[in-house]
Amino acid sequence: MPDHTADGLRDLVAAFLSHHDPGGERTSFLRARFDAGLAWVNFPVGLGGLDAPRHLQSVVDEAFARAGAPDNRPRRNSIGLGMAAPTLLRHGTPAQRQRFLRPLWTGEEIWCQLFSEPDAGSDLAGLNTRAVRDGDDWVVTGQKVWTSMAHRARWAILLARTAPDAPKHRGITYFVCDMTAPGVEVRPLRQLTGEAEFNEVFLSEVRLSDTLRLGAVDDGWRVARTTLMNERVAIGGRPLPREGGMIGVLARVWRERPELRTAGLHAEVLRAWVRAEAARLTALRLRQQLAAGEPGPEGSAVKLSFAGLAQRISGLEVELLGEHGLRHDDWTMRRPEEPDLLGRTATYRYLRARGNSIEGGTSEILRTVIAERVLGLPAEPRVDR
Amino acid sequence: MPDHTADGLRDLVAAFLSHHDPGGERTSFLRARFDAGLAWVNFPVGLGGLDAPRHLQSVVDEAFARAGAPDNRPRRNSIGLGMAAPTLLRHGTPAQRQRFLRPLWTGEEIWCQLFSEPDAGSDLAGLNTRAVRDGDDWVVTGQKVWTSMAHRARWAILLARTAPDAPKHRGITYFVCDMTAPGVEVRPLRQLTGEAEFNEVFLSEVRLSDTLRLGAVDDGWRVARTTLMNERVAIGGRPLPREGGMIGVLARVWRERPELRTAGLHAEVLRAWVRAEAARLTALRLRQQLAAGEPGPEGSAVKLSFAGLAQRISGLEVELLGEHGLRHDDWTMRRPEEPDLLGRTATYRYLRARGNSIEGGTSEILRTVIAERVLGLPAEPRVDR
Amino acid sequence: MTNLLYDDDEEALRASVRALLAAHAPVSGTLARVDGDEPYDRGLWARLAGQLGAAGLAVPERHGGAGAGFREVAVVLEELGRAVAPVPYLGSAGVATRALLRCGDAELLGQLAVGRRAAALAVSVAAGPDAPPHAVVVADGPVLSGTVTGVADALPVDLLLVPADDGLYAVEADGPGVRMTPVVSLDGTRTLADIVFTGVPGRRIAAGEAATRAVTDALVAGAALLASEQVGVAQWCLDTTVEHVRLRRQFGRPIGSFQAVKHRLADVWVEISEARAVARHAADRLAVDHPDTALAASLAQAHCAAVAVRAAEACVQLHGGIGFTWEHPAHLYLKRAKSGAVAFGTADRHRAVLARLADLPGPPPGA
Amino acid sequence: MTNLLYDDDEEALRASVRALLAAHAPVSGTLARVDGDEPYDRGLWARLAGQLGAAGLAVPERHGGAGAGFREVAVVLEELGRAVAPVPYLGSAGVATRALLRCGDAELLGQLAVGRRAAALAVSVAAGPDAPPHAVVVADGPVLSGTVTGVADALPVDLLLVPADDGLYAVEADGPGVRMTPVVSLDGTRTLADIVFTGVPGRRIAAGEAATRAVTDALVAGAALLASEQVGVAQWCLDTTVEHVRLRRQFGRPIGSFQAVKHRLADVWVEISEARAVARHAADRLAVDHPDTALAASLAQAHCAAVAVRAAEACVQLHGGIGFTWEHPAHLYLKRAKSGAVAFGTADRHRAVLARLADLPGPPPGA
Repeated sequence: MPDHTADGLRDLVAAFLSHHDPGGERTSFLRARFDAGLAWVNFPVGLGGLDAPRHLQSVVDEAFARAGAPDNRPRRNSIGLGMAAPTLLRHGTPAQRQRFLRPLWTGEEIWCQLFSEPDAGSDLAGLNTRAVRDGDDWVVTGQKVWTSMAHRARWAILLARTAPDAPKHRGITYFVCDMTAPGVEVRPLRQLTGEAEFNEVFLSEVRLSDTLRLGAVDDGWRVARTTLMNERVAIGGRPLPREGGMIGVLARVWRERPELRTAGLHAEVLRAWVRAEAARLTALRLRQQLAAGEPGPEGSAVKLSFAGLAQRISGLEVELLGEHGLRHDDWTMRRPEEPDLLGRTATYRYLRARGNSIEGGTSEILRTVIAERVLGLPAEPRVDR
Repeated sequence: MPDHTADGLRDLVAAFLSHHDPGGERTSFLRARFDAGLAWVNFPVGLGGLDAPRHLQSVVDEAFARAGAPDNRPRRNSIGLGMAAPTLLRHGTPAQRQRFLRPLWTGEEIWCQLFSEPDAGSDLAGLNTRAVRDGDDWVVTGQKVWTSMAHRARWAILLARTAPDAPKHRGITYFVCDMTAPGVEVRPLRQLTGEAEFNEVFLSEVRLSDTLRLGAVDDGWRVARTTLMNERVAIGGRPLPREGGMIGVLARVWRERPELRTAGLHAEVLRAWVRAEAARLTALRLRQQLAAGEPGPEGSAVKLSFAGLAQRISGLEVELLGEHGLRHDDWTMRRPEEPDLLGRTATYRYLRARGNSIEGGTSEILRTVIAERVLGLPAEPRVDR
Repeated sequence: MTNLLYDDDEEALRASVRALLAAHAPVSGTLARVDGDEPYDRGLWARLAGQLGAAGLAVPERHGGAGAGFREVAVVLEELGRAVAPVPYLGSAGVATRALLRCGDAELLGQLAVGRRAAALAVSVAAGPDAPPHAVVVADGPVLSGTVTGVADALPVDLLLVPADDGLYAVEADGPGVRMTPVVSLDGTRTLADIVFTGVPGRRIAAGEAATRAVTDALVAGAALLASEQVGVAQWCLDTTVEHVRLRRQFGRPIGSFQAVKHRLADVWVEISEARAVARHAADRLAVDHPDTALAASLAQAHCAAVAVRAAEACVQLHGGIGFTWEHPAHLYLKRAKSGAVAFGTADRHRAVLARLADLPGPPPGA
Repeated sequence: MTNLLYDDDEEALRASVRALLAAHAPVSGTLARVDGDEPYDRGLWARLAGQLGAAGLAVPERHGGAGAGFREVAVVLEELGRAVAPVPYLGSAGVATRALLRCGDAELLGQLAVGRRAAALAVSVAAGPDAPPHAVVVADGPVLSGTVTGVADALPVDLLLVPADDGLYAVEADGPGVRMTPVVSLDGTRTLADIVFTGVPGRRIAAGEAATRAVTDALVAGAALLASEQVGVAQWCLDTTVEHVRLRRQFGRPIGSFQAVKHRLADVWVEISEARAVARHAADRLAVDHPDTALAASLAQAHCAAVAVRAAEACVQLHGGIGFTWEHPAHLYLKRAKSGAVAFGTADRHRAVLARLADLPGPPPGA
């Protein structure tokens, strides 16, 4: 029976490290860490965890980091770690959890998300991709869009319509999609920054075994809610030091370039700084709530604020820099794994930040979610069910 | 056949003045001016006008003002002049126009508007006041609210429901209400400034002759549209010199009290000044369009902007003045005929300006009107018809 | 690390205060009170101090207080803000108490702690930590003369802490030579007074640098704690508006089902969530006397004051005509919120403080 | 009095320009162009100048122009903004023409008027009337050396007007000693270039005060006229978004039936209505060389630049994912709008000009 205290877990890590060289081969080290239950401490024993309280995860992560151990490059597989894993844990069969969780956590298998569709937009449940039963398989046809990492992914979480005549939320089934299956075609989707972080994914009669289904047939919307809830938690959960985000870039320019300063811009920089610090403290408070086991609905607030802030700060930076603020670095079509928000030019930040209020739920959708789920305001009259 | 040019009208005024002493008795002078067709030059001959183009009105008004002639105190009877008169002209019977227009224009009879109801709010057509036919009369019962000048008014324009089972816009009839009739009770409605510009009006079995009906039975909503259209034109139509409104008060404080100035407030004062000047030019452009006979939809834009500006400028003035900005002059319940926006304290301006985005169509309603009527965006799904 | 949550004791305290206010200080009563001769609720004050011991939360037990701290004072202020309660709690249990703690005056602290007396710092409502007041009151020996204008919550207290040119003095509010004139104030639940001192005997409780520091730190505390009151004000405005728009129907629907209303209220909720984090941070830093306290307090006023104003403005607007009437209490909150935007210094002045504390200087001179 | 309307001739001019652009410069072509080697549309420029005589609208007839004025130039710019057309019209027919009018250079005016040549004022895109550029280019006799960075629309023109320390010079853009380096610019339809002059022969067209005044007035004209382009940019964004939200369906309804969308677009429309009045005012004052021209120009940039940015941002946002793609032209307008917020000085700098011109001074020194 493991000792579920911070000290107990530190002891476990120490014991693990005495048997496994953190400087050794990366993948074997990560596999061993998973097998020792030190991957996700709150996951069950045998699935990378110890059934320990979730807030002790940071203790373990810090202990490994201090020892110089390799991490699992979490940002490279954020869909897998943040969304697929909790969904697999909650809705997967024992075989599915056994098959998928270990290589997911170690980063050997990257995951992507096939939810969004061009015609559905914000109305996720309005999806048109069809899955038709054929013996032990499902045959999937449709088009998905805004899929990050699809060109690197081994697996995807996929929503497809299986009962076209049912009300739209009731005819959807949730699958794990094999991205190497015949009929899966991935094309880069170039965005207004010139690069393509995302993809369009075309599914043409893709055969998926019924063993890749997650949850019951036609019950996929309920499964998807687990995924989406975890998306919002993930967004709100990143801790930042003061001036840790874009505001830090702006503050640095302000300090280093006194010749750019004007009284009018000073007022704007200070306002932005205040808003950034408020948003940071809100994210910190959310994290403290999660750690205390009282998750609040502030994740949506944090995402909304961060989107608005990034847009405002980057827009201000362009104007502060004047002529120099209009100089871009490169319009070449490239395929970055994630946006380089702090490293590139102000123009890049300004343009990329436009996406913050669209991706992962538009700001309009988030406001509606807050109004209805947090404040309990009535829904609008529905004409689509 | 009168000469419908600016010079022709100036000649008419000069001729009139040679027979009527502008320093003489006020009411007889105004009656004579009406009878000479120099009241509303665009109204028909015999009803205070000359059938002349509307934009020549200002020529006549200026000629009388230059001669030191009394005006008809237009702000005291703005409902009568701005809304009742054009509606009477368009929808009234010859007898009604003959009876009402002259004393309305001279200011001998003040008018008020009985449209708004407490339960209907922004949904004007949701009114509950009932009018039931009884021989040659109608018997009206209901409650109206936000009625300015009701305690001074001789007549009111009134909407009442005459076909309770019809769709809500189709069962309304438009009346002229005799404010001296038995059953009309007027009570002051105190507002958050402490004073009561407005009233509640209770109608208890008020008998109105059918000769006071304007337009056909159950066709009152169409008649009301004339009234409401003229309300919006009136709001957008006032010309202002630079710094003519609240911004002038703020600019004066800024110039006269250098010790209050800070760099941060400077930025805000300048922004407010820019917005005020933009709104002023927009109102001026609207006026030029009206004068050129191409009325645009900018009246709604001007009302929206002026409301937002008044709120922003007065709020800023309170903060600029600091401790002094929290000093109010008087909370006594009083009954002013119109708000004294430029004469009283910053606190008064701040509080009174909250009403600007509520009265005469809330800012939310105005945005919807713009979106649907100007931009042609589709209406929301209706559940009330 | 800063603790931005409420612990169990704080939640229990909140529940007690809320129950007391619900029973004894409903908003309807406060609304009637501002039209009367006595805007302050002395009975409520006695209950808060006596029944709950709230007046002494920040006073150590050895001085007769509860030995809790400013985090708890902040929780009480959230509830008082929510009720727009007309009691001098912020000035007495917050600002004056902080000054007396700095001066180490055990006797007065003890009196304040049990609510036997209430105190006000005799400075303008607009005085902030960036500009501690000039000594308009001049001490001649232990005798004070001079004028202070616009002092908040001075009318209902019996003790004045008066900054003079050679120190900070304690003065009996109803003593000889003190003339207090009520000001017709925007906020009827926290009125201002002009005070003229004419040869008033006082007791010096701090001198020189110590006095200056006591006044400045008291104003920092005021700025930090006011933020929690503002969270409470904003929360009432949001809750009341949500309730209204769920019930009020227009165009055949609750107006709360219209997106324009929903999204505006969602924005208010987001802002309150942020304001709460910022206000808790300020209270927490103040409670442990952290070096970041001044920064946290200025951040709090640079952020929370406007949040309360916007929430109150949304409350008036979304109530429509009803919200514009005297009979609806929304205006009490609007007036408290707007007054709060000036109290302890405007957001603009606090941003100037932050420019200094966060090393974000303005343009070089002459630029 | 200022005339804020469009007269019949102006409406006819607008119709001609719009028809030309619809036929020869569809947005799809411009979108393809920014990815290619030649961002500028030289064919369109030839048609604008040759077919419509638009290049010489502000040039008097005696110099070979149309003898119209800057009100008409502004109307053309509205349409060019609406098409985000990649031609150097603002710089040549607006800014450079204004400079040459001030210098009274009949020969160059005649060449510009018929579109035989196009010109650019060789100053940074960010140079505004508040801060006419330092003479980074140094004249030694009639020979210029030095560097100017970030010049807008310099690449497609053949004539440069170069402010030097002893006057304003006309220089052949492709002459010896002129090295022009394209800058990777935010706005692909109006790119920037860095220009190095090394012993370049030039012809002085104004000296001393007259040169300074010509440059300043040219920058005032740029600020005033850019506002009309911004109105056009904003109008396209509004029109395109309205069209999109009427057709695009989600949740079983056109998204344009949702209030959040409707109200945001209503606000954009209100802002454009205001921007149009402000831009017409600036063009009208410029056209008659009114003493208020500088104030009207700064007002225009203090107001209209942000209106175009907000309209373009709303366009991207309300198109959802589609608006974020390279293949949709919304980003061309976003980039033009945001670049416009820097061109001829930011709103912040124009507000500082207004502070001076409208007698709203800042805090006294040392405050």
